[in-house]
Amino acid sequence: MPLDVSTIKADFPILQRKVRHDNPLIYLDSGATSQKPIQVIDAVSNFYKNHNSAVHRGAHLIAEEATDAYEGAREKVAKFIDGDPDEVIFTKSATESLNALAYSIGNAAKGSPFYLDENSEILVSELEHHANLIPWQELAKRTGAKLTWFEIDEDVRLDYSNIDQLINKKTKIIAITHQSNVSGAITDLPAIVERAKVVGALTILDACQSAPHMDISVKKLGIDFYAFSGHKAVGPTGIGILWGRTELLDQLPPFLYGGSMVTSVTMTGATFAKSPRKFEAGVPNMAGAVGLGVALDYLSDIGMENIHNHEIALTQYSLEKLAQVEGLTVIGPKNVEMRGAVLSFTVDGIHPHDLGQALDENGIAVRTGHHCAWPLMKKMKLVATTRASLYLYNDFTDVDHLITGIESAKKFFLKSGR
Amino acid sequence: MPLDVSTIKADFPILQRKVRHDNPLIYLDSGATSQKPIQVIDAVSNFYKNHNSAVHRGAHLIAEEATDAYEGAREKVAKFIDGDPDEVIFTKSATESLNALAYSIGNAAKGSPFYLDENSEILVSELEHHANLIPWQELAKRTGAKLTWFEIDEDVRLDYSNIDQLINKKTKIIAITHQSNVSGAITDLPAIVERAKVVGALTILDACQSAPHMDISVKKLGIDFYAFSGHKAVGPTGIGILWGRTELLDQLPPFLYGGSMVTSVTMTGATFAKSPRKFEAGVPNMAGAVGLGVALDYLSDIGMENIHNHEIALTQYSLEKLAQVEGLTVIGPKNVEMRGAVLSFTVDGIHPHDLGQALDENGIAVRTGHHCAWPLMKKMKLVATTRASLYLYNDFTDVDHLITGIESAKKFFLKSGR
Amino acid sequence: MNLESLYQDLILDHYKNPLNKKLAENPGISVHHVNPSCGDEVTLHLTGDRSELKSVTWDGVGCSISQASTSVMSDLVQGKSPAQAESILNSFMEMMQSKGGSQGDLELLGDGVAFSGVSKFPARIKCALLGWMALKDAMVQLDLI
Amino acid sequence: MNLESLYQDLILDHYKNPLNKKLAENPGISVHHVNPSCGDEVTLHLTGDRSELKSVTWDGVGCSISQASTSVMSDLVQGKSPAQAESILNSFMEMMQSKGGSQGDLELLGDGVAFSGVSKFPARIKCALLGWMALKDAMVQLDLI
Ligand SMILES: Cc1ncc(COP(=O)(O)O)c(C=O)c1O
Ligand SMILES: Cc1ncc(COP(=O)(O)O)c(C=O)c1O
Repeated sequence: MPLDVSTIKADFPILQRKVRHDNPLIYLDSGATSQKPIQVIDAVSNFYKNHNSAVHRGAHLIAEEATDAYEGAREKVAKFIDGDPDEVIFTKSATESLNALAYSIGNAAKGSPFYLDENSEILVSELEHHANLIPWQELAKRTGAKLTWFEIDEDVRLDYSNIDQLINKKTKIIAITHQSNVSGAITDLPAIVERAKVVGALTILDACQSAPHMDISVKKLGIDFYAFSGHKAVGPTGIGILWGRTELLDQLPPFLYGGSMVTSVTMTGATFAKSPRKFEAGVPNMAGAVGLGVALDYLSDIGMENIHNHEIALTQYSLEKLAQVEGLTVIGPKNVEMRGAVLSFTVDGIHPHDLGQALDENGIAVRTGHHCAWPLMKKMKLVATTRASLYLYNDFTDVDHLITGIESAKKFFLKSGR
Repeated sequence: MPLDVSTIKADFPILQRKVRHDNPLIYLDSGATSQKPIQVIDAVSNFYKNHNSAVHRGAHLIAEEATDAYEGAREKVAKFIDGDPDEVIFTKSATESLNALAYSIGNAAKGSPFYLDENSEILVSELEHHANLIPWQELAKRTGAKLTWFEIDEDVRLDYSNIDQLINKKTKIIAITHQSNVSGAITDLPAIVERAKVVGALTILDACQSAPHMDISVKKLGIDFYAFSGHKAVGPTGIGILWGRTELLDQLPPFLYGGSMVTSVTMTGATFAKSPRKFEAGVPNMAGAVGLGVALDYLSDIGMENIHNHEIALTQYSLEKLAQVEGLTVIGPKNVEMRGAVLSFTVDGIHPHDLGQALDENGIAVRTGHHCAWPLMKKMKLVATTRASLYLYNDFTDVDHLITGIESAKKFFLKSGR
Repeated sequence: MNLESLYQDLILDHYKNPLNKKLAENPGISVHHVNPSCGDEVTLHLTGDRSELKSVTWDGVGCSISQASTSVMSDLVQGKSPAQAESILNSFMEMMQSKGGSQGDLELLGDGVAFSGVSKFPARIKCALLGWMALKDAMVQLDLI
Repeated sequence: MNLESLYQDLILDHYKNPLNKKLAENPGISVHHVNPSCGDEVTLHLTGDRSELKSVTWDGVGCSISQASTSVMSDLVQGKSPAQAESILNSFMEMMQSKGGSQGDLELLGDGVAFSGVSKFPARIKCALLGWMALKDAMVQLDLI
């Protein structure tokens, strides 16, 4: 079913805003963070106005209501990703989810399936966002494990040609992005998961750029851990998800220690509850979780399938239009096969920062820079790109504005005599 | 200046709510989490409706606005605690702040002032909340350091009699609560800080129960690190503070790794920015930070001095009234000397859980249980207590309701024939 | 709902005068369960075989709900077969999960139906189940179910 | 504010035809600065003593603002005393922090006043300062200021 984008746009207060020179805001930076529909904003307010209380703690009515709301949100997340509620851990962000995993794995004692040493390998890729790279670099340093990585091909996809060498008997952990936040390339997961199972490696998916944009079942993917951020999925800031398979969470040591995650405590030691409690020390971001639950409902009501198809259509259109801009080079796949709505490009003679500024003057918000994927940029011998990333509230007209904006920036910066 | 509590109450939407049997909500559980004034709720909504964007990333207008709002909140926090903005790190909670410190210290290499080994001691106390106990237990285990602790006296205060033995040349870290969340006892910091300086130990303050309730200057306290949670200070959920002295933050390794905290990244390693960026990987809880800024302004406008005096008056009144209830024992200091508005007690013959339930029937929200201070409860040979904790929006009538509620619970549970 | 219907006299009676609250020596199995959110504890001693739960005794500290429920439980399953005990347990758990919807099966639960009101208070369901969970654990460990 | 007043012709000219953008060999000091939020880089070579900055050359990649600003800077401080260079630098920084309030000191800054519009764009101030920060660092390392 095609999306009714004008109705959707109307749900997002910020999209009614005027920006520079009274231009309407054309928001093409959802890869960095998404905007929020009024339903989510109101859910957060409503929690504070009516049900705010510390979950799992009080014996009073609003504590019960807060707990119901918070655990209800967990069930919504579980349904959204096709997992079990007890497998859903609320974190503050995907960054925390991935670091939490790296630290928890680092906390594992010898004999644990998570234990790493000099004979272990941790596999990432050149496409990774810093959040799914540096935690593993540091874990490798702490444990003596070796960090290895997939390289990229000319389409800025993973190069799978040496997959059988990369995923070998020493490979204990494969931490990989589901969709690149630079090139938009979608990872060929079946190939990786299948090979990972052969050698018994754990698969960890950075789903920041995929979970908000496509219908995903963690069960069908066959992966072991899964991380994404609420704020990129029309949810509040400060809430993220770590999902893991029950058998693994049972064996995984905790990450943060504190209240509500213990079964007993003495001055010298503690024993820990089961997931998800074990991984949620302290008073959590209750309003954030509740808002995320409503956000995922909002997406599901529209339909992830529909959202994905809409984005593919937009991407197709964008790729065609961008190809017609002289001097513009798209960084990433040139067609919509296994590719999301993240469009990075460079324009000859205009630095991305300057292009971004010129677009901003027309109310068009894009991102410029290395997109927290610095090793990838260096590999591509680029300092920066301009990135337009699209979502359910964008339409074809937004893309037209982008193209017009680029053309007028070219006129300004490349006018003869300069 | 005495507080105008009825005006303050009117700012808090949830306090207009009716709960069980149409009773007005009497909220005496601010030690667990505080309620939020409409100013804070609206600030969060307004951020989402008008300025939401990824901070420090975009080159467009709303990204600039979001960055201004977020960094403005940091300045407000700095002002509130009398620190420098660059010393203020946004976390998700005090629990994260304290764990972050423990992990960062654990990441320190030999030669660093933070390095711990078998010859080091980490000093805590029997009063600690699990959040300021278990992270240090685990750090001690990882590094071989020895965990030592202050015991308590009959008033459930720290026993300082052996302070010179406890704080000795091996003591590298002193992590201590500023105010007990069980007994309300306020720690005699000058004694500890003075002695810590003699031996060169770092002082880390768990200010969860003090920062929201009194005028604090981290500079005047002379401590090294300071942690508290926004949600206990009329702020949003999912936002906490870690403050540290610049010289120390400069030398402290990062905790979470990811975007926006680096100065360079290759596939094999990264170098890190200065504080606060070094400690804030990933897209942060922007709306939460902005809301916390407004929350601290709200408190400051009323005046921390005034709030503190109000709470002392309430505590004085409560202690007098509670002393008149037969069979009731207050756990903690019986007067308001160096004591906050946290009132734990037991009632002969009524289990705290049952008392809490009976109070809830009358709309009175208290907390029951071990209050995440299990070792303390065991030391006092208690399974649980009932805890009423007061804040700026509570008045003398609220205390009267509590007393009436306890008396009627006694009638119900202790009636003859039972 | 009011206090009287949550705390029925029967619950308060069991709380005041609990049954089987004296640990038998040399049990077939001893288990210790804690409710980590409030600190309530129960130790359960069970002796029995596949045909009969011969002795169910316990000790513990906790609120009236947890103590009375354990008392009622110990009385109900004493002398029953493990299979019967399990169906009583399942029936009790069902009632607890009913959010106030079920009055409980009087035939199976006897005095246990007095706890039906607890199911409306999510925070107290764990209290009511503490002793029952200990029983289940003990039966599993003895390989009776 | 519009694009023309941010990107004055002078800025675009320096961007197209940067001055001193060729690293001198055997400098007194070589420093390398990066803007980690966008990846822009500058390498600065400085030769000089307490009386004079004899040679200020550079290389780098980045946006028009960072490149033009470095170009203007290299031209401005060449041949100046370290103290003079420092007062130019301070004047430039002050203008940058003025949030659009200052037009800049034409006498001290010369072409540098073309960057006054940048101070209204918080995200771009770091671009304009990249080369200047490298200069400061180089002077400090050479113990000139
Ligand atoms: C003294 C003390 N320390 C630490 C904490 C933990 O705070 P949070 O759960 O907000 O991280 C609390 C509150 O629960 C507390 O009262
Ligand atoms: C692919 C990818 N991974 C990880 C992250 C980090 O997400 P966050 O900053 O929300 O923790 C992002 C977003 O910035 C991303 O695009």
